[in-house]
Amino acid sequence: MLLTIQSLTKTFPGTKALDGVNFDLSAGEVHALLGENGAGKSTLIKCLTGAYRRDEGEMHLDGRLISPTSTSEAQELGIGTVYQEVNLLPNLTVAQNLTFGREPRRFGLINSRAQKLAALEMLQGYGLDIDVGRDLSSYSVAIQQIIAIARAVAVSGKVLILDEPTASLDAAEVRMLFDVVRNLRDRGLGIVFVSHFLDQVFELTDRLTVLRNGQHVVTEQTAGLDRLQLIHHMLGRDLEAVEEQGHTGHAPIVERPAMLHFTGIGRAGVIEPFDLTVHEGEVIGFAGLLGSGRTESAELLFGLRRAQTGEARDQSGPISIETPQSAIAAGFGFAPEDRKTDGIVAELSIRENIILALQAQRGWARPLPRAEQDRLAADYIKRLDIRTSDAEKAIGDLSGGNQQKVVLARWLAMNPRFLILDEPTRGIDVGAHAEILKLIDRLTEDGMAVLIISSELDELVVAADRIIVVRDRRHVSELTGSAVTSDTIMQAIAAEDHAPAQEVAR
Amino acid sequence: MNPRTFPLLATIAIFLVAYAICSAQYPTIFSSRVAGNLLTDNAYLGITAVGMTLVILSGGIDLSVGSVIAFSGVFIAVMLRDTGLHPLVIFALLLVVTTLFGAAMGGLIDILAMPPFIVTLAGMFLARGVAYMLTIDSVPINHDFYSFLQKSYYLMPGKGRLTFIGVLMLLTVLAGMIVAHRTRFGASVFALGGGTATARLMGVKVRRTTVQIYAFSGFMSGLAGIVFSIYTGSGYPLAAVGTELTAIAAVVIGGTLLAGGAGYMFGTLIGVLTMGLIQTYIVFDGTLSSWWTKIVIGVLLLSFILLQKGLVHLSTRQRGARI
Amino acid sequence: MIRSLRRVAPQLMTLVVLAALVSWFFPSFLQIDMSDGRLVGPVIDILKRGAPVAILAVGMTLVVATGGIDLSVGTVMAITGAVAASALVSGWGVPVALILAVGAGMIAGLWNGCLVAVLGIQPIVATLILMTAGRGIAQLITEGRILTYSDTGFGFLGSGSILGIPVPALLWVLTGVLVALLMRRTALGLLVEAVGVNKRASALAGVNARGLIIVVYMASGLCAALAGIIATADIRGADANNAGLWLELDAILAVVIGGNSLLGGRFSIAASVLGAMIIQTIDTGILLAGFPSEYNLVIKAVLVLAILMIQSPHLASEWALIRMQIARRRAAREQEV
Amino acid sequence: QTVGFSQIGSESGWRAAETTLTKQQAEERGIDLKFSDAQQKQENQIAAMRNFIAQGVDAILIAPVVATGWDSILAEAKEAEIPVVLLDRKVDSSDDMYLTAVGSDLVHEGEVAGKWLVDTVGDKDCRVVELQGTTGSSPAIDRKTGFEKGIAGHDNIEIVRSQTGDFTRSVGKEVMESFLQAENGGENICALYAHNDDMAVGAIQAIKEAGLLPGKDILVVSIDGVPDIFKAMSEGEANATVELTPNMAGPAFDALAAYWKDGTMPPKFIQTDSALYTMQDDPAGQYEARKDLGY
Ligand SMILES: Nc1ncnc2c1ncn2[C@@H]1O[C@H](COP(=O)(O)OP(=O)(O)OP(=O)(O)O)[C@@H](O)[C@H]1O
Ligand SMILES: Nc1ncnc2c1ncn2[C@@H]1O[C@H](COP(=O)(O)OP(=O)(O)OP(=O)(O)O)[C@@H](O)[C@H]1O
Ligand SMILES: [Mg+2]
Ligand SMILES: [Mg+2]
Repeated sequence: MLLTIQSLTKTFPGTKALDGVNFDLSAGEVHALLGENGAGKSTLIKCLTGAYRRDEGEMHLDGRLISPTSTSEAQELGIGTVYQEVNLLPNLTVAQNLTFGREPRRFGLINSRAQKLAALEMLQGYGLDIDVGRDLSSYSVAIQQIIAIARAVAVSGKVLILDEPTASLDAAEVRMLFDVVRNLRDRGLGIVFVSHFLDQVFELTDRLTVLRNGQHVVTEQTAGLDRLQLIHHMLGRDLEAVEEQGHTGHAPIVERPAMLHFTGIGRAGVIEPFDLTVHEGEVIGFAGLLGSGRTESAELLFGLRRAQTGEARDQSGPISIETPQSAIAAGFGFAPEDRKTDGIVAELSIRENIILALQAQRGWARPLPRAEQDRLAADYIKRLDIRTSDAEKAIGDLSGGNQQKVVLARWLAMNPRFLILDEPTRGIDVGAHAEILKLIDRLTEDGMAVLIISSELDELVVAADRIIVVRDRRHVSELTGSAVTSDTIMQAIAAEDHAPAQEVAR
Repeated sequence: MNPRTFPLLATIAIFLVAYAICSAQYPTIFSSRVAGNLLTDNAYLGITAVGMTLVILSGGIDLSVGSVIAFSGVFIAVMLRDTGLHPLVIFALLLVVTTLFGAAMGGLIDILAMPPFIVTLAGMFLARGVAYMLTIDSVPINHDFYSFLQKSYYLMPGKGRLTFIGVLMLLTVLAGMIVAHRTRFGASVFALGGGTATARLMGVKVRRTTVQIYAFSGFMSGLAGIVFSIYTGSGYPLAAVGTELTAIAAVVIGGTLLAGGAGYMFGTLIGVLTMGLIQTYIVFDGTLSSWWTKIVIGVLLLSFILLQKGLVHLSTRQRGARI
Repeated sequence: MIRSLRRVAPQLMTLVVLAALVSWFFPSFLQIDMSDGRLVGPVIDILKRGAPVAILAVGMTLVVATGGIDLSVGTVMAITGAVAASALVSGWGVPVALILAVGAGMIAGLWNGCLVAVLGIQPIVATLILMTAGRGIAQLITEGRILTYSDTGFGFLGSGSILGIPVPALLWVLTGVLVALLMRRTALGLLVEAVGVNKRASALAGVNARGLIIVVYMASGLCAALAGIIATADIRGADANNAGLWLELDAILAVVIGGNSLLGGRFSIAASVLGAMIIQTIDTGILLAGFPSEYNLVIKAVLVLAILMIQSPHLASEWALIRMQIARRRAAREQEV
Repeated sequence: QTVGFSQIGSESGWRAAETTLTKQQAEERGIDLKFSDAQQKQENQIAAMRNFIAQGVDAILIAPVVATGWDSILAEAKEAEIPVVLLDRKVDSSDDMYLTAVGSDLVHEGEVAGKWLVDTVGDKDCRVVELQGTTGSSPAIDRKTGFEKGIAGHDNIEIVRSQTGDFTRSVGKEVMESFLQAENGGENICALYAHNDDMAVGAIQAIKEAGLLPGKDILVVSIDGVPDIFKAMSEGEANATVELTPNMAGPAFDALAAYWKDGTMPPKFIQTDSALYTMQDDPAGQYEARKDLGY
């Protein structure tokens, strides 16, 4: 065995995140680490790399007892890690991030030319054509994710750990990543792979380990399990087939009254002016490649960036979407893509995070009564199955997927008429995934319109009534009704500019 | 061009324009004499600011520098008076003391997770308090070596003096540039400025780096103290009150982000020279009362920062920054 | 109630220990007498002397909670004091003087708030500007001299007493209670904390972060105005150059001793105000103990450091870690043997 | 003629008056005064002098913030043949480096105050509390020394408490309060000596608030002679002050004028009076005479 972990235990105040977990990894395998949100996957990884101090447990690498107390020690031992939240430094350039701690030096000083060359070399094979001399923060989460992977791959001499690396990647990038991973496996590395996409698990991994509530459930050959068995291991119960599928109702939009009209919304250098009509109770999907301008479109709609052109109106006349506040007043909601910086208010409790938008709308002088707050919190903790010891826990201490659920809950509590969800299911486990899709379904029945941005084509197909394809900062085409399938979307995304994707008839 | 350099370029541009305007009004300002004065008079500030820049780049702050300068002067003067040691030996001793002092503050900041503002505030009280305990008098320094240092300068054309301490300041800035931008330690400093938690996950040895950063600042304050004692030829426990704020202002004017993680050491030099230019301009003008002096310094500082913000904003505008 | 008591327990403990320490040097420290219908004694002095810093700390707590800092409060004290004194000297009467002073404080806060929230200048620098220039403004008003007025009604705010208790003490308690109630009985406290922890996320959730930040700086200006009024009333004159000098540092210190994070977020006004009392106890204690003045700074620095270190939650965990490591190492060595 | 004037700052009313008078004197003599405020910092004063030299002024007035550390800048001025006159405080450089110094003898001031107390209390025991100036500043050091010299040999007078009041009214008041606390509510204090009038004015209020009568229960003697202390004296709340005249510039300009005219070298130290004023010296009139001088 390359790496063995024995009876690892880690307790946080109020939570036993890991309870005597065993784990092993052999050289030349890809080992999936699975479990619901909050099962303890990220905690296991952080204990392994010394980011957390473990309470108990022994770890051996190559038969030698190891006990890294800092991530740099782990790196020196040959363990490269991509943590769940992109953990790179936004204020450094891409090249600095990639070579950090191992910068090429001449006469003891960093040689920045060699540094850039080294960075470019590290990025080879990921199909990324970017200026490595620019700050990391000028790139999207997805690109940062790839950069983080490239960096981890480069430092990992023996073990590579990927904690939900694919959460914000699109299909093409995922394929690229898999090629890289297989290549490394063939070179004899041991790879730990965490994901909530079961398809990817089955495609890529050799063995898998399932955790539940901080306890080890099972370790098996991936090939020896089927999807339903696996889900059973993860949830401790069965998930009904329909539930996992979600709904697939692409009701024709003609039946629905239009609710909002956006005309000519745009901003130079961000997105070309586009029109959008939103009907009551419909689910619109934005599809496109990374960096195509989906997030930017949504940000303009929500007033997070100011639109230079265009206007928004509903039945009663023009509405202002100049700032998030005015958009919210107009009944909009927006769950952002980057939950760490735009979503959660880390130190505040789950309860406070859930009521934040509601309270902001009521104004400071009319506090939501405490009983009402507790009721809302309890309600959403139950409905979204948020795993927490209680509603007063700081949201920053929740697992990634559970944080995402709280952010969703914040907007659901507002009961908006138009809800924009940017990558809403990022990092959410199968059970909750189904739950959220079901929830969207229920909300739209009550008349709420939802705009989903997702890199998961399957998810879009399942959820959306209408798909708008965005490419190169332009809204290029629209698919509706039965035309909404993974393949048609793919085609529309890939179509060349001068050969515009055909408008699929309704 | 990397947008990161915009604040630096804006700073340099504004400084040059300001210098031109001042020279137009008082032609003597455009002389090697005033240029030499700018370097000499701000030498101690420049050296302090180099240390301060590194601290600020890491997302911290060091309020103790002014007091450490005062302590250094008193330490040197008292040691020279009471022991027969050569100034160079005393310098070495002093630098060891101030470096250790900085390191201790860095250690407290990291180990007890206390905010730098408060730890260095206590350090500020402590250093000045110790200076008082050494002597409450101002102590003159009379040593041949000191006179030698004070008299060593290169006479530039136009009678301007390029003094030893002025050159030392420039060299320190150069060293600072290398440390901040060309070493792994510097990279770790920037990393800390980008976020401690992230830096830790990237493999930065946070504790060691923090200690080193404040030790560096302590060393620079000690060096600035030496320069200050050469400049004034004495040690005085009340010296350099408020220097920390001037240094911070210079660093910020130089385009370094106070929140940490972004900035250039060279900008700090420009920031220091800008502060000096403001002073010089006010002296040349010579009509401002005590209170108007304060107001004008504030207003010039503000306009400088606003101009810089405006320029940077103009050059990055089209991306439509998010709210 | 119990929760808020637990929050301020470290500060209360510190006060008790300090009181014991000072009593050791100055045995009659806790003695309180009644003379001329007013309470007198070192403790009463502390309550009264601590008023400016305590009131500043109230405003500073809010600013710090949003992740900012206000270095200008000491200067604003000088400005408002100068405004009040010159109004009195001009014979405009106490009410006008008070209104003008409070107005000046709010304008100063508005200025800071706009620099920070609208122009996006970093708080330390933004308030540093007013800190420098403001003292000039104050001196401009007084023309550099100490403006002495003779209105006894105004002086009451500084040295009067109600029911035997000094007015400044009543004022800071009142300010603290009112602001704390305002924060906790409305949603302001939550919104301020949200903005302090994550401004972007809060703005995205519809919180008017910009407005809130401006309001918070105005509150700090208002508190500074109150403190300035007390200081001016206390010495029956406005000393533009020295009023509030370096008090911003004491106020920040009070906030931190109160266990509030300078990075913003959760805050407790009660704890900050207790922090101010801790500082004043140190200052008064040093005076009472009668050390030579050149020791004042060192004593204060050492006490403050000690207090902060003991209050640090990391002290315990670091200590535990070190002990664990030693134990592990010993165990490993025994295994080898 | 152009004269550069490097003032320490505006930390007290006295200093503001000095600035006002200097400007007034310059104007009367048709001198173009370049004023620079150093905000209490020696480094600013040195920089200002350098810039005065670069500008080529005809003379420099400087009120040095501290006694030490002026050698090299004075040498620079000498090299540029610009006469330098020191105002109100002395420096430790050799006296051929500057033209002359105008000022009062700080030690002497303290001595005058001490002597007054000796004469006033006679043989009675007297416990004195002292409010020092800013720790480390030369007036604080010298006025303390002077006072101790003044009371030397009179064992009935004893300084029992001595703390810094930072030269300000508010700290003066605060420290006096704690003195009163510490000395049995003030019963044990016979006299207060303050290094400047501002602190004395603050302390007087503290004494009154403690229910004692300043000037009677506790004698008050201080230094400077600012208007407010004369007012207090006229109300019987202060007993004596030693004047430090803010008009240092007058004698300085006179000396400069003579020097410019025919190179007359003035004496190296032009000492101003340290006159003692007591309640008998028409304090009300003194107040009126001074209140508009910009104190
Ligand atoms: N810093 C912390 N403080 C307190 N509790 C924590 C902390 N970090 C994690 N936890 C708790 O530990 C448990 C395990 O969290 P972990 O992040 O390991 O889950 P995960 O399996 O990675 O979930 P996800 O799939 O959502 O990422 C959760 O209940 C979480 O609330
Ligand atoms: N492949 C790329 N090459 C260069 N820059 C890119 C690329 N992809 C994204 N960017 C930059 O990243 C920024 C953020 O784009 P962003 O990812 O938010 O768009 P998006 O369409 O919402 O994509 P997604 O939501 O899939 O992340 C863009 O403004 C663009 O400048
Ligand atoms: Mg996780
Ligand atoms: Mg996006």
